[in-house]
Amino acid sequence: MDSIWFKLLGVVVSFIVAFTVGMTYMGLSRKITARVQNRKGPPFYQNFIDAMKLGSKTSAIHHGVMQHFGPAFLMVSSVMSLMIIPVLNNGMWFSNLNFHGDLIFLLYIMVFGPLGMALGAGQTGNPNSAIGVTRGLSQMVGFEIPWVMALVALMIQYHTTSIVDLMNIQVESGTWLIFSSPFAFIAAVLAMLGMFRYSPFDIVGAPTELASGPMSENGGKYLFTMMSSASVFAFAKLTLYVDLFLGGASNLIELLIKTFVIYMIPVLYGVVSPRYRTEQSIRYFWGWPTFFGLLAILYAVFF
Amino acid sequence: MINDKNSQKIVDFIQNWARKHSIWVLAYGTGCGAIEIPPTMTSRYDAERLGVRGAATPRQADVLLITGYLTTKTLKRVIRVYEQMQDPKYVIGFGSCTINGGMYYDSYNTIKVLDKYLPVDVYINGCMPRPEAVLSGFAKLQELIAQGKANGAQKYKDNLDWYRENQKKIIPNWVMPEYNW
Amino acid sequence: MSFFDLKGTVKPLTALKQFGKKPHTISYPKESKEAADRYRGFHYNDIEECIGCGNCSTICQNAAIDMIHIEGVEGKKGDSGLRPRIDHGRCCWCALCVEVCPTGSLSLTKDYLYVSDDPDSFLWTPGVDNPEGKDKISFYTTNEISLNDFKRIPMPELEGMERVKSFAEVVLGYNEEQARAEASRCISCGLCTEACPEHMHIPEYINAIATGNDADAVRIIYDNNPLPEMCGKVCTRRCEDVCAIAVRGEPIAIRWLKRYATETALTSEITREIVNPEIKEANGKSVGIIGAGPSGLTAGYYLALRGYDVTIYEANAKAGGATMYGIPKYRFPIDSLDKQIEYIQSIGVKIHFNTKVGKDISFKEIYDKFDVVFMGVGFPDAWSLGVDGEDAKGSMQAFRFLHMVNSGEKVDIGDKVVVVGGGNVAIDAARVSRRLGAEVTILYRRRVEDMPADWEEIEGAEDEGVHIVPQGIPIKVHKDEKGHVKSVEYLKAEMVPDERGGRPKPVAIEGSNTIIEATSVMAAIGQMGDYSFLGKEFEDKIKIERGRFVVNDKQQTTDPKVFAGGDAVNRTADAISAIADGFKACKAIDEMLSKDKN
Amino acid sequence: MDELKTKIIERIKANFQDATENNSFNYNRLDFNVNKTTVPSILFYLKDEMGFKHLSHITCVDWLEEGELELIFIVWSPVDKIKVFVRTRLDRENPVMDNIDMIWRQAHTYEREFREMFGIQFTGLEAPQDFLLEDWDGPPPMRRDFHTEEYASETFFERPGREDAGDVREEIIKRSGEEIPDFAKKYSR
Amino acid sequence: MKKYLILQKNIQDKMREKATTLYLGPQHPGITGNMMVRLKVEGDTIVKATTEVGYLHRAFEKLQEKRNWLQSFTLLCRFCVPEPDPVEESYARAVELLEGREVPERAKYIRVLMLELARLGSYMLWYGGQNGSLGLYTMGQWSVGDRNYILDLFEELTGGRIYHMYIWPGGVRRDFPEGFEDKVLRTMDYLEKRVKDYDDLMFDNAIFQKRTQGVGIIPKEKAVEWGVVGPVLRGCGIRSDIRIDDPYEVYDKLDFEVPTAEGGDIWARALVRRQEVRQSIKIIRQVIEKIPSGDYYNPIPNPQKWTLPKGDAYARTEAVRGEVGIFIASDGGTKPRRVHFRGAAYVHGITLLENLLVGENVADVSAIMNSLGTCPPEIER
Repeated sequence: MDSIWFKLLGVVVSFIVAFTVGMTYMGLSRKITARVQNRKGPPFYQNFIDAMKLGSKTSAIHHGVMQHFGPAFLMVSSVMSLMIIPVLNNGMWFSNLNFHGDLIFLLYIMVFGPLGMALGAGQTGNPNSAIGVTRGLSQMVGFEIPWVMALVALMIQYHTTSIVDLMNIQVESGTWLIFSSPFAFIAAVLAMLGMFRYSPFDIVGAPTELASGPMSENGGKYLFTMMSSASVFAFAKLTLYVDLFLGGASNLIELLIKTFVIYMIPVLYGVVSPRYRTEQSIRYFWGWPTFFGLLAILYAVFF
Repeated sequence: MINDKNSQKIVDFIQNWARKHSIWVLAYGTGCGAIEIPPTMTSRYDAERLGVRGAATPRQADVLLITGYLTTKTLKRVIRVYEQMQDPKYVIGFGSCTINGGMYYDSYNTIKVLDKYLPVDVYINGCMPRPEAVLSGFAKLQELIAQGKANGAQKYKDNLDWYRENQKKIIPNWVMPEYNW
Repeated sequence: MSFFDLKGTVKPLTALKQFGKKPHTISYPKESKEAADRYRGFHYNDIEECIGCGNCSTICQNAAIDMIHIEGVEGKKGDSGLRPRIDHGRCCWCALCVEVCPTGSLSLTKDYLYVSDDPDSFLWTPGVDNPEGKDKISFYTTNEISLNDFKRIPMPELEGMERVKSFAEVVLGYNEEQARAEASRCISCGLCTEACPEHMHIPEYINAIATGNDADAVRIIYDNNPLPEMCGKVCTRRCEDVCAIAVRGEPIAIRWLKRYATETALTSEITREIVNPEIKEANGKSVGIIGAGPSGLTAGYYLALRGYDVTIYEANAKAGGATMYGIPKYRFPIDSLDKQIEYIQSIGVKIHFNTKVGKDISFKEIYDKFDVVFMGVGFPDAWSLGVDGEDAKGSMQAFRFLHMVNSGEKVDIGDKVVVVGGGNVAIDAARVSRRLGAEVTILYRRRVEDMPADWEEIEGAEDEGVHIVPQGIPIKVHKDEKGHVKSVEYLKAEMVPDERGGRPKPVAIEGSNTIIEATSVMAAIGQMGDYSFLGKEFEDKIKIERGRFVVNDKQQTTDPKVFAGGDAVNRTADAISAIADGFKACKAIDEMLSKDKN
Repeated sequence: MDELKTKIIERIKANFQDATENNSFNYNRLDFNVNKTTVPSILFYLKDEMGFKHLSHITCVDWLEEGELELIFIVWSPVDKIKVFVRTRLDRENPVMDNIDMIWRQAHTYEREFREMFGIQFTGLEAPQDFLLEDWDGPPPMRRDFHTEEYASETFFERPGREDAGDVREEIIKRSGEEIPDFAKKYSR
Repeated sequence: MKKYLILQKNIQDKMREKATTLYLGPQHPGITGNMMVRLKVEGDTIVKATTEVGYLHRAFEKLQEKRNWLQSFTLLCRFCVPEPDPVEESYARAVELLEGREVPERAKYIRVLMLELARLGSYMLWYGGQNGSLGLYTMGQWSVGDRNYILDLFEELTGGRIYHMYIWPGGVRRDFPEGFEDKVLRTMDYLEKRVKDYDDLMFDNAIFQKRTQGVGIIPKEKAVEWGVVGPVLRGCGIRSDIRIDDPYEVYDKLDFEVPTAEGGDIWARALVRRQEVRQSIKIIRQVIEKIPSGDYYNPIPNPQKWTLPKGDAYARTEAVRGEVGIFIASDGGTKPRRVHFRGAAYVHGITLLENLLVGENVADVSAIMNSLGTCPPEIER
């Protein structure tokens, strides 16, 4: 069972699962948003059709080699994140390529994608993309602080940098981390709002200001890659949250339920919120989320 | 193995099906018809049901809506925008103005016959077309896509010289504006 | 960040309650909302009702409406035979075309959906291409909300009882303001010009009046009518019958407007000044005209303008023919006619009065003297009633009666007059008799609505106290001892529909004999010609059929040198037809003679 | 209102000799005709001394037959609730006018438009030549001697298919053989 | 010292030249229509804004010279599409002023009803636009969807959803259809309920407040001079409304308030509009209550021969965007000598916008444009 091939197979399967689930979730979020907006909304599988259509575009204009890297880096970053996040907690299936210290590696790799985007967007020469990327990076600085704090708090509290270890602790103790380290959870969830880039933190690609920002010069296959990587990444992030705070999941159904519940937080909050300006969102993240992050660390250190 | 012809057919069918059900509309209100786009897109008529949604930039869009008259100044931008869009792409002409000039048939600043300058796939009758008409325009486009008949982009490529000639006739300064990235 | 804004964070979340509510979406195309009852969708045109006036096409500011020939619609008088076709590449659905449609045939429907990939398929002929639209009409006009003004500006007239006191003109004429207002009702479609025998330029002169250019109006009128003032007063105005506005309302008062325009030229000198006709140099040819009636005067005037030497022979002391002697002066004052005759004479037309052809001068003489002869001899005789006792004293021809009154002779008619007939002559005779102080009864075979006289005249007569007895067939005139008319006996009639589809026939009811007292009886049932002046030689040459000259479409009789016109030729027997004949003959004569020259 | 109008007329006439008033409107409106050189000073005066703070409109009318362009400045006093029309006439051949965008900044936009549409030169107006039009090389289009329909039919394509259109009047004439003299034709519809 | 200042200015100018140029429009989702704003940006701050218009120039005023007085009327509603009725109203009133034509009392009430319904409809669009520019799309979905109910009323009354072509010289085109009053009242009931939901989502929203307060401030003392009108001016704390300053139709017989708010920022303007929606509903209720019976139209003569006396007239109407006026000049003929349209956006969308944007954040451009009610077709005509 520990064979590397088996694990790689797990990675491939979890990639497929992540893609499917991520896409469906996004479709569902569109549907739910629509219902809140008093309308029927598209079918839940609409995102698949969109992706297929984008994939079937016959021409793709690009502005240079670097533009290819943007979506590629995004994809790489999403897949790599997914590779090291264990999907299920039974230790057998889909535990993927985790290792000791993967939490720290994850912190790095999750930033990697947007950086790649920055390169790609820079190449397009579209000022909207450039500004969008700048905003994205500054905003990232905002939400990374509470996010890192929350993770650091966990690391301190449980003396481990491995996700699997954290999962095992939850399984063994029977208490989810959401209860044993609530401040870290709050900080992480608030940071997650920024990570998902739904309203109010969607200034990066705000259509009314930047004409979809970094994406503005990417159509067809580029957009297809971005879309799929976004859905994979969304699933990876959701799984990570479930793994860290909700004790992981022992089977797929449980995983789906838990991730969906988590996913609904940014979606529903996004439906009713206008977006923050960049500096406002940074101020937001450095306010209460950071405060909770600090509390979490203090809690971890002193209790 | 399935032979190439059949497989091509199947691929075409699937692609056309996807294209048909996912129509991204470029958010470019070129004329007064843009006023009926918000009602079409919002809760009452909700075009998203049919897979129609807005796209912020030409790169991402499939459909260019020419919502009514085009002034020569806008035409220049519209051509630019159209050429930035990626294949397969479609053009829907809204209302009278795109067909034969509409109300502004004797204006010195608006074009009358859109299909001399851009290939148009579907025309919608009205001034302005109501949301129902807009939706049925989309439905017609979907039908044409499914049949593989919505090939305006191909026509444009094949007859580029002819289109260019017509375009240049009314756009004296063919240098695009400075935001020519 | 300041203090945590709890309300500002939680309040918006209440919006999520909408999640459970029913969506507002109409799942078009599965379900769809019907358009409003007043929706302005596609056009629908009732092809049968439409008269092709083209007003829609004119009002359309987008030039979206073309008038085209369509299959199955033939033009006729009062219908151009064209029907509107809408270019949906132009239309803006403003519905102004509907608002101005005089017949109300054009309307908009609830249909609005049409999507196509073929840009050339947006030309529609409403009513032909969308017959189903008939049931979906939504935006239409009624008489009240139409932009057309269906109400004629009322013509100021003398009071009914005031009128009978004298022969003063009943109709007072429009003043400037009224004329402008009435003229601006006209939609300038021009359908009327076809109905006018003379094809006067009606829309043009009405438009000139509407825009305040009365002089131009006079010039346009004189372009093909030298007796417009007469027409302005007494024309039978078939133009008004086909007026587009008349389909749903009162026609434009074309006659009164002509009258207004010509009256602005007060004297013949002023008329000459305004019209400023271009008189061609004398070309040495001469034309002789018999009868200074409307057709003769017309032919004379225009031939004179074309440089011919024109001489008219008139039996009476005054020119004008039937318009002078047949029309009572309260309708057509003598000054007004004099003015026009003067004007015509000033152009160079010579008129020999009191010269009866066949008596004072022989036809042969005229025939030989002139290059061409035109005969506008009219109908000097009248049909008699053909009943017993018609030879009684006091029984006369209405036509003669009018002639006598108009020439200033005194006629004794007593105090009770019975006029038999329903035409204009009958009404005229009745109204003149009223003015002479008699009580008048009109006896007519058919119903009042069948009367050939103008409705205005009939109404006028009724206003003046003329008693009309419809459906009465006179059978006998009773005489008193002195051989004078005592009373008239007549049978009541009932209307029996004609089996062959003609108008209903009156059939006398046996035993319904009624007697009215009378001091005189006037017959006004028709006139006839007297062609004895031609003499033997020409009676063979110039063919006469059913009491009228036989002419071709150029008014040429069977003798190529002789032309004829007026009542003696056409069956319509009105002044404007006579003028038309004269004008036509003038053109033909000009053509013929100028050909000779070359 | 009449009192107020009289007062305004008195004050304006005292300060600007060439101003002639037209007080025939029963509405809250008052007209002054002035020379074009007086316009900036009278507008300054109205705005700063008399409370006509709001520039409601500037318009230009082309009186082609008289060879003049008329500029009308409509100012509104929010206090007195009255509007004053300041009218001036420019020579159509060489229309030059003083720039007034230092009095009201928004006049700048109007001036740009009039420069483009009527060819009026405003001395001291700093703005790019193009405003509404782009690469326009014809005469100023809002002048009455520019015929837009002719220009449009020459420049832009027309969709074919409408050549069979008939005219009702012509159809009738064809059938009846009527001959309309030339001088009457201008009255045909 | 002076030398230093010049040097500093030179450096600033150099930097400005180097600043990133950002083009908002003409194809841009954030722009309110088809126009362009060229922004010079330093970081996220705008140092210079230049508008470029003309993308929608259809030469209406030229076309109107070629059309007669009635035909011109159909073009009017295309001047500003979101709210066409004030333009029609201005034109109708200008023509009536010039001609001295009386309008029946009932027509005046119907006109007020139309104008207020149009105001509501336009505010519904503004709700959507303002929040859309800030990323709160739910609001737009609600309000633009609810706007359809008002459009349904228009359809019922005028036969058109967007282009009503209803208010014309002499009165209005058609009378109320049967049962129309009830429908209006029902719609008003519904909207009253809905505006409370809007408040919860929008005005009580902390983020919305943060985004709008202190952004795009117009100084109160300069406002009138800068040509600010309508709700924007009232958002500066100045009580100015043509409906009360220069009353037309029957506004002087109706009871309504003119709301103002202090601050001159987007938030203040939003507050004004929030109140105006309620006032409009109130006016509509009053109209339905007070409307007299009688004629609705004083017919004009045959439109092809309809001439107006020589002279000129200028009529103004309070629209959502502010003062909307039509100037007409007649040479006594059947066609206008000149029709000139004055739109609020002509001032708001060019000089005021250019002025306001300097120093603002790039992210707020769209929000500011929406709050000013910039409407490009109105600018370009």
